[in-house]
Amino acid sequence: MSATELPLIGDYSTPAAALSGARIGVVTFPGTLDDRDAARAIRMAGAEAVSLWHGDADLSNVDAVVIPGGFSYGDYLRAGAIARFAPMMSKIVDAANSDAKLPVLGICNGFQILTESHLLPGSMIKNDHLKFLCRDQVLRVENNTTAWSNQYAQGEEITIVLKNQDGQYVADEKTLDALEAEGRVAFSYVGWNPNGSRRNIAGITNAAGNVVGLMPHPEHAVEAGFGPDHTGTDGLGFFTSVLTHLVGGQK
Amino acid sequence: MDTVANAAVTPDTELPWAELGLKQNEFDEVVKVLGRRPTAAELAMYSVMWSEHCSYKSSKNHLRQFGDKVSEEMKKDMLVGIGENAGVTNLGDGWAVTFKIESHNSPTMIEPYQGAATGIGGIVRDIISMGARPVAVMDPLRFGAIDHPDTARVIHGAVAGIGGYGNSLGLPNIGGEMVFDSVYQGNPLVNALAVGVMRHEDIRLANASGKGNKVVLFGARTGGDGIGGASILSSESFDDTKPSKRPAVQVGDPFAEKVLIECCLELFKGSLVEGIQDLGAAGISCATSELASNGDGGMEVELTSVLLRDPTLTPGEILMSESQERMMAVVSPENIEAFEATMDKWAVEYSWLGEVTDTGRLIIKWDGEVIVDVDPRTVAHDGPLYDRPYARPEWQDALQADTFKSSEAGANLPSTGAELKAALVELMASPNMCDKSWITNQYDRYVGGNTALASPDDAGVIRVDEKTGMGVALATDANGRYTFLDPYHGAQLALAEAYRNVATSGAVPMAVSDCLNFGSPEDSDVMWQLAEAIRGLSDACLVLGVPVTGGNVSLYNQTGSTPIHPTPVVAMLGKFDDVDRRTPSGWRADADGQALYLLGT
Amino acid sequence: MPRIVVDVMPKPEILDPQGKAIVGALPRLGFTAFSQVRQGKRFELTVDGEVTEEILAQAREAAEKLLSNPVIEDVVNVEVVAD
Amino acid sequence: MPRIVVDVMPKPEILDPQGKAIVGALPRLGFTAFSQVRQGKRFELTVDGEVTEEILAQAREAAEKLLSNPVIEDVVNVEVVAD
Ligand SMILES: Nc1ncnc2c1ncn2[C@@H]1O[C@H](COP(=O)(O)OP(=O)(O)O)[C@@H](O)[C@H]1O
Repeated sequence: MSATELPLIGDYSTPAAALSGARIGVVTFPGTLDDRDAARAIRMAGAEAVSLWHGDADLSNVDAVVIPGGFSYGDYLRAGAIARFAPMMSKIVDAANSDAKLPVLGICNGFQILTESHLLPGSMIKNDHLKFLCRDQVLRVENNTTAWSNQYAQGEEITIVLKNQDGQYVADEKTLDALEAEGRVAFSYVGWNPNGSRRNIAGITNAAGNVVGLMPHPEHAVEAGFGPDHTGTDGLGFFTSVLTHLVGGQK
Repeated sequence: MDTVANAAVTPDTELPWAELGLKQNEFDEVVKVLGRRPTAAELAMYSVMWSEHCSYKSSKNHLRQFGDKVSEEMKKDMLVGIGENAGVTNLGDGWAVTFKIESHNSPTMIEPYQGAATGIGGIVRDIISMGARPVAVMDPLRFGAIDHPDTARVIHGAVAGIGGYGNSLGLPNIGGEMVFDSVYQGNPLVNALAVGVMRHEDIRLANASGKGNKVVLFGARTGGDGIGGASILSSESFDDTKPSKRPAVQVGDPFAEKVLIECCLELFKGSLVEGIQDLGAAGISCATSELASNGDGGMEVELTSVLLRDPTLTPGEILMSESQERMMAVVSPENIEAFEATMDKWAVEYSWLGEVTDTGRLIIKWDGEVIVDVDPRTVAHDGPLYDRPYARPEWQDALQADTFKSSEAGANLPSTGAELKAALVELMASPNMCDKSWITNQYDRYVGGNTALASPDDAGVIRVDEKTGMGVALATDANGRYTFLDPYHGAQLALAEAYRNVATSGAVPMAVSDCLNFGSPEDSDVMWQLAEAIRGLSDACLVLGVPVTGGNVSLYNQTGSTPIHPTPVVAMLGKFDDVDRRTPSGWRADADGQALYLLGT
Repeated sequence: MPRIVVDVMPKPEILDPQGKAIVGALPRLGFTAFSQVRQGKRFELTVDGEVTEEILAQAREAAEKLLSNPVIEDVVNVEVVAD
Repeated sequence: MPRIVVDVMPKPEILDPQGKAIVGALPRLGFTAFSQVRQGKRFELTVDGEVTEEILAQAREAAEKLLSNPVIEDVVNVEVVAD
């Protein structure tokens, strides 16, 4: 045991064995910020959080992966542009596309990394108002059949946290039409579009439903007292969904 | 190269000490201390370290009261007091907390975005250098009139810079202030607070001890940033006619700082550093002289080993550079390998500069030749000290007599329902009472998952221990107008307000950090305001039983000869056994049917 | 030292929020001659030594792979400038 | 329609975190020819009609006043390009 109990980044030693036995990886890049939060959400859902370092090329036998928010490499070039080339990302891309269809959730910067990696279509540009915006955001669940949304009701409205500067989702019209036609818009903004995203898109899924990306942060809405309006826990469903999916109970 | 040997044989060389901000008596003192004229590099070091900003030469005599007026009760939880990078307070269960508030006023006026951003960066490095993990930031701000065109330039840049840097570090912003007043038109105040937590065994101090231990500089490369900034910033005035005196701005790289945070925590966890110091104003001059001065021996470094961003820098410039995102550490030989492995893991650049000696001297070489040979204490701690004259201003009585009650509006107070309503609406619409969410919405308050209260609540609350729910509350307050009217009581009111804000959130107030923003200490009116404010603050701390554990003094905040209102910003830290017990400032949607009480006088 | 300049612009069909903000601000400052503004990026890559065909090819590839995102941006220019 | 291109770069002595991040990433992708990278901005201002000397002067002034921050950036180029 080292001298201190202050956990380092990526140090989420689960106190007791996880209820589900599921192991969910959380990727840390230089500049990642929300990895501890993602790990906490995973633990609260009853799984074990496993730290995955961007520079490693070993998925450590995880059952699913969360790519959390932050500013990987400062996001100075384009959000997610440099992170995409990390050895860990190649592994994740391969596993997500393989027959095993590893469930992957990209949150905020994670979503941006997934689009830069071409696991999901489109891209993010600066918010239409050009400012960083942090707010409690209402979303509608547009597709409750993905690995990460099956615990929500179709059309359910949930409130989670939104916080970003480059959150405006863009894609060409053909892609947008296809996303809508195929039910691949997973989450949309309700009430007010906080960044000018095309067609109010907050999050999308790949055709197989195992890869989901969204700009808002479900991991910041899992614990009463520390989420939206001091009570919100609407984000927990993302993490219980993937557990349900893993034990074969997906809808 | 102006070596020490050269200086000894060329006593009559003209030196630009005045341009570097030194006074004749101060330069004479340097010559006396050294027994010869300083080299160019030594002159650079003394001039930045003896500046008001680094030496506290005008305020030190008064600041002593914070250390003198302390009861046993106030010392009980103080693990590290004033004098270190930041004070440390015991939270129990092996946890400790460190917090500090600092100003970045002038840099923000010059370049709002970068000035404010690097203000956050600097205060966060102070917290890291204590061995702590930073967990939150706050930003008390003051700008000129809301409808003045220059206010728009400064405010939007400053808010974006604070957000841009703090958000990128993953530190929730849990509170601050925003005040508009034309007295701050030419001199906005951007104060930044950071708070960090650590286990007791992780507390690190800035000292270089143990002969043979290695000195290493790591983080960003050294460039021409802010050269001369430290001394120029706190000397009399900016003089546009001498561009060489104008400080170069510093550009921040929050990504580099985020990496530095994680990298330092890994060093602390592995007990890989003996001492550590952040590099802020005065850069390597400050880090080497303070580490050596606080240690028990001396230090010898080779300056050509410093990794440069700009290869044309002179030794003096390297010593004065204020490049951001750098740290200096002392590492014992057996930890070198592990230290390097940590640097490589995080892709942080580093270079070994030299080692700790037992000579009691700070020796800096350039390509083997000695260019600095000084007693580090004379640079870092035994600088000039001034007992500046001060006196209650002649105009103070007239100012106090000029009350609202004696004015025409005061004689015709609103009395009808309609008049009262109009007055209320007018009051609510005044810029200083308006909703601040357009600012706070640009700050991430959720990151980390431990924010129990933030804007718009009176205090920010952060959970420290996820197992027990133990946590801290913080509030910052100041009132420049009250302090202008009566510096002694105005400073106390700021303290009382911060104390109340922390207490009403449900926390037990424990410790104070303060940022004293004042005009020129060479003006006896201003010096009186400063002396009175410190006296008031220290008296009130004794009464309330909360110690001042750190802070910052920012002087020369004035436009021409017109100073700002004296603005002592007080930050209060309180403790929760369980943040679940926090009380928000407003009632929640589910509070229907609860009673409202008005307490107090 | 020679440098290779790479210019990247947002695709014409992608709305450019920064350009839009600038085009809104220009007339307020009295600059009325411009009907549209787009903001892109300019990269300067320094080469130690001579810029060979192979190095230029590296720059072109880096421009396509890293410096731009083809979904939203076009590489509009890659050229050598001497100092 | 003719456009005026304005190129703005961070001042050489000022830290460029963007460029620093890129120069760190390039070798990992096999691009080893570049010793330094700086990232600046490229603006394209569209002019309806002919670019007169007066309009070009407007562009130069806008470049100094709005498009660049003279404290940390230099306008390195203002030129007309035809389509
Ligand atoms: N610059 C700022 N940065 C962060 N939070 C701020 C800032 N200005 C105001 N706030 C927050 O907004 C809320 C309202 O501020 P204020 O109106 O000053 O409160 P009060 O009047 O109750 O002291 C508080 O939670 C305060 O911490």
